[in-house]
Amino acid sequence: MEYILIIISSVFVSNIVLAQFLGICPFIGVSNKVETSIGMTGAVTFVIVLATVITYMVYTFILIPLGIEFARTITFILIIAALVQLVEIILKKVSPTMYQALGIFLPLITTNCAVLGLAVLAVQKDMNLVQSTVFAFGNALGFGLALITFAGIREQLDLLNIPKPMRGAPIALIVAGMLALAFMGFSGIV
Amino acid sequence: MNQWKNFTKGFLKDNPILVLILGTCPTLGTTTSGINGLSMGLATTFVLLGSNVFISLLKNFIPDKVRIPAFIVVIASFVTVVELVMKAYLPDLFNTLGLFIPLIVVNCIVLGRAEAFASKNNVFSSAVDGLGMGLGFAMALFLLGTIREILGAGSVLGHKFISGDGMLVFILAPGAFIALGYMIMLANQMKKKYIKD
Amino acid sequence: MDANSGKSIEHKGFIERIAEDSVVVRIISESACASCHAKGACTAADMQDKEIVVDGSTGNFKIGEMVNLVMEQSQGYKALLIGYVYPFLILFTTLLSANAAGINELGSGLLAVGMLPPYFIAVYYLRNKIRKNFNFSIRKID
Amino acid sequence: MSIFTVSPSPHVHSGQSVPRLMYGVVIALLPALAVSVFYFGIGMIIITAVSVISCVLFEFLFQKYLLKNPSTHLDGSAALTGLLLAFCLPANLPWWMVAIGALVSIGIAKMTFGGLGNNIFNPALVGRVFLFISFPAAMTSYPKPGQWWEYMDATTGATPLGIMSESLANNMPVSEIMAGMPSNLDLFLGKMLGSAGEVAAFALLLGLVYLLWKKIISWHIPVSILLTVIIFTGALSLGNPEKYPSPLFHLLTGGLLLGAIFMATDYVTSPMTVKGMIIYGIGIGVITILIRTFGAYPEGVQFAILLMNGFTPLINKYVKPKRFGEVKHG
Amino acid sequence: MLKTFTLGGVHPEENKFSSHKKIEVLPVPPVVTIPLSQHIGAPAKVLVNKGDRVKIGQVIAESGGFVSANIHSSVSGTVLKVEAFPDSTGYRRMSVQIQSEGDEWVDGVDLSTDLKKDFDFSSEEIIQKIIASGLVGLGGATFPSHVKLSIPQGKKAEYLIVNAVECEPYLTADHSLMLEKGEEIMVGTRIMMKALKVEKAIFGIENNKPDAIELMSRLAEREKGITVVALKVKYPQGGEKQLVQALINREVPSGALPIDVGVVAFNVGSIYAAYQAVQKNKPLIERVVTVTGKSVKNPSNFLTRIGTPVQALIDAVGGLPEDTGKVVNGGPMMGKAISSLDVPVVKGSSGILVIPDTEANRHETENCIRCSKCVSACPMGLEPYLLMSLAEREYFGRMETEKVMDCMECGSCSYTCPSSRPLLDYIRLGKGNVTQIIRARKN
Amino acid sequence: MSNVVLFTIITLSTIGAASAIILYFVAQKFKVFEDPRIDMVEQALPLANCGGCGYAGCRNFAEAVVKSDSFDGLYCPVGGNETMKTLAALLGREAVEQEATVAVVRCSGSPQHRPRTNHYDGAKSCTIAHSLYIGESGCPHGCLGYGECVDACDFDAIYMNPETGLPEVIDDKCTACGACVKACPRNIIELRKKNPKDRKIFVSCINEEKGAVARKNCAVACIGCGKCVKVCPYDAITMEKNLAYIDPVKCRLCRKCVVECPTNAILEIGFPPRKEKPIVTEDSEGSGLNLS
Amino acid sequence: MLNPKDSEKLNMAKKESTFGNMLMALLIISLVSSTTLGFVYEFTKEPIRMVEINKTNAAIQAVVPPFDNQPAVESYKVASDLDSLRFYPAKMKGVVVGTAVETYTKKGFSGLIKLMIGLAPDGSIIDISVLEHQETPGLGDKIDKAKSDFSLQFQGKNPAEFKLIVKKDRGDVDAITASTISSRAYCDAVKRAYDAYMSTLVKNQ
Ligand SMILES: Cc1cc2nc3c(=O)[nH]c(=O)nc-3n(C[C@H](O)[C@H](O)[C@H](O)COP(=O)(O)O)c2cc1C
Ligand SMILES: Cc1cc2nc3c(=O)[nH]c(=O)nc-3n(C[C@H](O)[C@H](O)[C@H](O)COP(=O)(O)O)c2cc1C
Ligand SMILES: Cc1cc2nc3c(=O)[nH]c(=O)nc-3n(C[C@H](O)[C@H](O)[C@H](O)COP(=O)(O)O)c2cc1C
Ligand SMILES: Cc1cc2nc3c(=O)[nH]c(=O)nc-3n(C[C@H](O)[C@H](O)[C@H](O)CO)c2cc1C
Ligand code: SF4
Ligand code: SF4
Ligand code: SF4
Ligand code: SF4
Ligand code: FES
Repeated sequence: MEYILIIISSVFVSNIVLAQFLGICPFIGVSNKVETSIGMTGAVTFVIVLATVITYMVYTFILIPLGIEFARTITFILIIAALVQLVEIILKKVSPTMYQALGIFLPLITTNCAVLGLAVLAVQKDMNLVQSTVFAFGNALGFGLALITFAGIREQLDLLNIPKPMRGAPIALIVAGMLALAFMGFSGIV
Repeated sequence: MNQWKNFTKGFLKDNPILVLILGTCPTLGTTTSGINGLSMGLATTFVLLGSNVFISLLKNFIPDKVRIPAFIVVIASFVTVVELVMKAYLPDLFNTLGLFIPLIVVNCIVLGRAEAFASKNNVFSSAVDGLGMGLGFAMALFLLGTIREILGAGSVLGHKFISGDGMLVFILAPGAFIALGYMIMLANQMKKKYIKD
Repeated sequence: MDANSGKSIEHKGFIERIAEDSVVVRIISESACASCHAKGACTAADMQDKEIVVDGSTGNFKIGEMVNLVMEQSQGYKALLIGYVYPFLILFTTLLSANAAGINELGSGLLAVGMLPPYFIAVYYLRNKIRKNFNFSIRKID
Repeated sequence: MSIFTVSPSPHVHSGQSVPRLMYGVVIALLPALAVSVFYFGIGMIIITAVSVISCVLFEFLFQKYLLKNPSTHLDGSAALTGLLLAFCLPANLPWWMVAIGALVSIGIAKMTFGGLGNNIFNPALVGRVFLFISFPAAMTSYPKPGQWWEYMDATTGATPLGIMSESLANNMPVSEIMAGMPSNLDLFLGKMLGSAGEVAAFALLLGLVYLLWKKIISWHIPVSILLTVIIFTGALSLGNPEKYPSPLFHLLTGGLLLGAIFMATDYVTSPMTVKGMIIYGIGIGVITILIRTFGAYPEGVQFAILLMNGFTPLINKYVKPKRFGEVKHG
Repeated sequence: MLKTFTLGGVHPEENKFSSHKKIEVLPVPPVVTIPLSQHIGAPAKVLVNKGDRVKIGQVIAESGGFVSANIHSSVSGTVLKVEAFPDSTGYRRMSVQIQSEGDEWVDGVDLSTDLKKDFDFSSEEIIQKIIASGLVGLGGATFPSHVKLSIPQGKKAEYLIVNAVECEPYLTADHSLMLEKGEEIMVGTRIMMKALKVEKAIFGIENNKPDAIELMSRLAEREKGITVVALKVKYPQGGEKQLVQALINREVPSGALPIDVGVVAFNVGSIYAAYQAVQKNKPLIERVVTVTGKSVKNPSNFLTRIGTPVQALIDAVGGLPEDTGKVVNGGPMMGKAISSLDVPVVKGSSGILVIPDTEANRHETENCIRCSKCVSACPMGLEPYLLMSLAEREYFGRMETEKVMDCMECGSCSYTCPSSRPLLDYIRLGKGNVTQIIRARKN
Repeated sequence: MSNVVLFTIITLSTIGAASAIILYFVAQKFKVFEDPRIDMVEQALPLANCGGCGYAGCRNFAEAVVKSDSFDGLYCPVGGNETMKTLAALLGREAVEQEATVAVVRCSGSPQHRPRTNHYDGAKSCTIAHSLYIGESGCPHGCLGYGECVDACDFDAIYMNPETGLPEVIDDKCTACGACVKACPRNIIELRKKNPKDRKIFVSCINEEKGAVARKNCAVACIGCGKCVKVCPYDAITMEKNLAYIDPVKCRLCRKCVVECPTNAILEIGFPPRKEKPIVTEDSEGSGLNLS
Repeated sequence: MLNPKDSEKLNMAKKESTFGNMLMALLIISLVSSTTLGFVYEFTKEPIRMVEINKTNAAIQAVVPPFDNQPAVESYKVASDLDSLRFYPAKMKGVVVGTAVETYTKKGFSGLIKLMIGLAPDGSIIDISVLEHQETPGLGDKIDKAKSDFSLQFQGKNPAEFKLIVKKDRGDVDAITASTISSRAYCDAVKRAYDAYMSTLVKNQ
């Protein structure tokens, strides 16, 4: 139950994009096609969860014992940068065709502040490993929900007559604002 | 390149937030008031300036293939310095900006300037570039923060000019998105009007 | 491929090399900033070249020509499953069950991460089978 | 001989038009308006007038000076937005807040997207939620009905839903709370606290009948919302009647009927296919009850509709009409 | 409950002003202009030259391909010109212009009006006779009838469906034909059943023609395997796929033909013409045309020679009304507006509709308000609003996945749209482009 | 030195080295190498993303330029020769000069010249009108006047003249991207060589119908009489399918043909006014139209 | 626009990407930066610790009478209904003059609210300050002393007679207008501290 609450809370109540302001660049810039957004969600989920597990362990079992928590930022970013690349390289190695299919399917690879932000948040919130992992997973889902919904809206906007000055980022932000308004309705559910 | 142009390009022409739309997360997350926005902007400026200078110094020493991890280390170090110093001497501010200080590391604009500019230009140009871009960033943050503060709290730089509250929504997430949306629209219009190149 | 049989995804790329019975197409995976003029301002990982080998393609293509790579959407999802979703599920369930089994944090964390190499090794040995699931074709851009 | 007009077929038209549809909805709203004026008197008149006039005015100004489109301010859609906005505000809201709401509705939610037909979110609701979040105090103190000549100085109180959620939070049993509530008849006739136009269930249902009769809307959205609410709350209340109020209470209170009949059905922001409309309706019903039952706000219709507005493009993308001659799988 | 199709449909005003008018024979005009392309498919190849003398029923152009049909002279006289003349679109197309002199028929045509019930032809002989007669579908699509009769290998027809729905408002040509030539139509039906080797034939008639339903049911009682079904009045009940679904509850799959569900459909007019062709050796040189309109003095049905200028028909109903705004060749939902009364009647012209200027112009187009009325109206289950915006943005590839090619151009969507959007105009544009895409892919 | 500093150094260096190794292999495998010249070329382009070069956008064009060995078939019409020279300098190649061109609308069938035969009330789109109807006059080739070319132009270089109902090109703004040429369903617009002072002489008609028909439909149609062909001293004019065509390269702007044309179908633009009136009203048949 | 000269810059000598080179470069950079960081950390460590101690001390000072001991050092944990609360005894000359209790509630409008409550030895409330909250600015944040007088009503009240429940729920606390939820949560936290405190008294007796 506790885990379900963590997930509901991170998907709806304090959505990573719409309430916590993380991962907005890909949200604004990439979510043009629903299919791609679904793909992004899958990839981001794996990367975020993996990164959270590893950074959590490094933090708890290396940095804390050594008393160098302050090196958190620099350690995490290095781990994450290397990890993201490592996943790519492994995927390429294990099945080149699959890797190629992914390349066509996902026009972008994941590096954004959401990954680091979540890793930092997870250790900041004093959660244990499982909680952190569930928290990361919930937030990845929340990211996906926002991204996919938004991609749907974008696809529709593309067929509408949005005034020229508003096209692109401005309308994306305004829509995000209205989604955020709607998401406020979930306050207090958990 | 003309250094003045180099310095001012970040103000409007290549403004990181309003034109390039990068680093949106800290922009939205820290602009609940003008002061907060400005502080975040200045912290970022410091990192930008420092990393730009450093990287341009080191550019010939770093082999191409590891330039990204090397840049990350440099940037992350500056960020940590900011983090520690703020914690020690500006604890309240550090609390409000919170998570977004470590996130300067991933602010695309910092790494981006390292990649696109500092790794190719001399130290002075890079410093000017970092300062200009950073100030452009800070300016936009300050502007957005002020707008949100005026509309949301009815105050300017903490001084209330109406009794009671403003439109709370502008302090909260939805208002942040909406305000930034219109700001970007206006900046684009202005850019079209005033800057031709 | 019958374009009516399902939705397909297209991705633009350049013909890189032409071998006897296959064509190598180079595509660029890019993020939002990569298509804007501030593209330089993105982390390097945000933009990558990828080479796609299209088997059995002949046709009169020339090197450097821009073409559309076509793939069925369902294949994209399949790749997603194998590449990201399954490993995630393995990681996640191992962690949860290890924790439920009372293994301490360090142990369950290491175990969960440690489940991934075997998975990827398995995928590696199945790669020829997996390969059959994916096929791409090239379409000229008119 | 004069020259003929030529055009591709068809050469006849149903005669249906946007203004006819919009004013049709306005007509359907008149009974509810009358009841609201009866209960809230001058307050209702002021907010309605301010809202309608400013919506039409803003539409005109935006189109004339910013969009430079052909003007559509008289086609009824802006007036309707204004009317609906007024309907979901407390009748004692200061007039300038109403005007801000109208500005948000028309300026941000509608014109920013290019005007009629292009918006993703329901303009009146965006306006309302914007005000609700911006001015929570003013937006949660409702005048008691029957004060004809009091406007901003009217005595205020909490809505039945507000009382319910407050008291439930205090672990009071439903039966005890219901004792202090208006009778079901009063709820049906609208003698309760609430947003100006949402109170009179019977008048809103009258509007529904009119809309269905004139074929302005189809039954799918309102019916699926209301059925979902009935089933969901029915199940909860059967499970624990002392913790969850009855479906009838949920139906007659708050903005559910107003939302289900007039706001969820807004063409622009609702799905295009019958299946889609049903999914949308179910979604609104479920989210409404989730928020009412578990959330911090006593009422959830406004958020539910806005959220489902956001999902509408996805619904439209994946829920296609049954195509003629579609090969049946399976 | 009356049978009907399930998806969509609209209810335009019926305005069948000429429904109880007898079919009058329109006098042969002094000059006819016979286009060489009166059917879908390749234009026919002209066989006569300027100055040649021709008889009525003489082949003046022969079928130019598989999906094409012969064209016969509808008058006897001299060929004035073989030249391009404007058709309903205004574009000039190759036509043969003949000056009418006398009344000379080709040999072998039985000119009597007696009912000739019995026939003893094999399926192949019937098809040959139909090919010779140049019969194309008179229901509007002008698809060469013999192609439909030649069932492809591996397929089998079970039903002949006679399309007597006449769902287009205003038009009454089929209605009056049934009332007057019921017996002949029954014979024609049997001929077509024989040609198709089917045992069952169903007449579908909309319920606004009770007298025709009554008459045809009575006649059908005498025949084996022929039934008459009354249908609900709803446009486009007469659309082939809709009719098949309404009558036998089978859906012709997307992209398939009725024969794929064991059905071949013919318009009653085509059935009558088949009777003429087989029993009387009379080629398709005339057809019934309804001339009607709100301000037309005397709306009527005329038996008209192919090639007659529209002007002659207008004169026959008392001249062009003062307030004419638009003249349509065909019905109001699917007909083509013409810009000149010199345009000739062709095999596919089922009516001439005169629309007063108050109704001639479309309303101002407004933004799509996404009311989904077009989606509910579309009998093919398409999303016209979406197709139009895709066409506007030239997303033709997506139009294909959204099944634009299923659109049968019935016009229900444009009819119903409260914003008066030119949905069908754009859908046609999309169909044209998608056709090209598909063709390019095949090559 | 305190422990903390020591730990910091050890930990960070280990992690730094580890990521260095990973990233090194990644670099090996992926060869993340974007030819930097692509960026430079892109920066040198006008970045109008108009597609006039035949590529999907400026960046794609830049890639193509860098990839291929020569400039064959690669030309940015917007930037023109100047840009191509810059690119040549950047890449150390020879630039191929291309003749500057400009869009020219080849129809003068304003309502005064073309009797109106109907009123079109369908979708206001040239493509749709063209595919379903001949247009509002008897001419099947002439401009339909719904401005699809205007909408296609990214540079606001073409506008509908409300008086004539025909599109007009503003030469200074036109970049010869060809978008309007592609947009026009009737192929009325042509990219023709740009002459000094924007002078041009061309047959402003693409009607291929026989003279009599053409004339009936439009008073300023080319009727294929052939007079201009005869009078041209440079053999610049050819006659095909009843239509004269002036080769922009051969034409030396002598203006002889202009006077000769009985229907004024040949236009001269950008010349100083002549002494004698250029318009020779030979509109004999009395089509009832007044030539202005 | 770039000029051709820029192309030369790109070809400028760069370190080659051999494995050794790369490792070296990175190692050196890591080394330099970690050393720097280490020293910066050393340098700021003390101020940061002071900031944190000061924060706690300030919070304690704000809610209890003057003291001369080190409450932060002498603090102890006391079990409460959910978890345990930290108690900071304030002593003057060895006599307990008050106890600062760090308490919390999760019933806030936006979740967690952390308070520091000063309790007199008899259990009456000396003063309360807010340590941490995320309530809505302009509404729930009025629980903060700096924002409104809400918290003043608790001063000097003894929960034994002052019902720590908002008036709406038939208690004695005036809720913040339109922020009953925050007000209730606040009461909840105060009550938790009080109950825990009282339980220690009972135990000690
Ligand atoms: C290529 C082609 C082949 C056809 N073959 C047959 C056929 O074999 N049998 C048949 O009954 N109809 C055939 N048709 C005719 C169609 O089923 C249909 O009757 C015709 O398109 C007109 O129908 P409509 O007026 O409903 O559009 C064919 C049509 C086309 C385009
Ligand atoms: C929308 C629509 C409506 C139609 N309505 C009729 C009709 O009322 N009567 C009719 O005979 N054919 C109608 N047709 C034509 C039929 O679909 C089909 O082409 C015809 O029945 C085939 O017979 P034919 O080849 O003898 O014309 C309609 C077609 C369409 C697309
Ligand atoms: C955007 C928004 C934020 C709110 N924040 C708070 C809050 O922080 N604390 C609170 O108690 N109520 C808050 N509320 C108000 C509650 O929803 C609700 O109106 C109130 O708790 C109950 O009303 P009452 O206090 O007048 O009884 C907020 C409302 C809105 C719309
Ligand atoms: C049945 C129906 C319901 C409507 N409901 C709303 C509504 O809830 N809010 C609103 O702003 N406009 C409503 N409108 C008006 C109109 O659709 C609205 O202004 C558009 O959303 C603006 O683009 C409604 C119109 C109709 C026909
Ligand atoms: S014209 Fe086409 S899209 Fe429109 S209703 Fe008819 S079948 Fe559907
Ligand atoms: S009927 Fe018209 S307004 Fe309604 S959805 Fe269709 S196109 Fe849009
Ligand atoms: S007028 Fe035509 S060729 Fe010239 S810029 Fe515009 S679209 Fe391009
Ligand atoms: S030139 Fe062509 S595209 Fe332009 S208005 Fe005329 S017909 Fe349309
Ligand atoms: S700043 Fe770019 S994703 Fe957050």
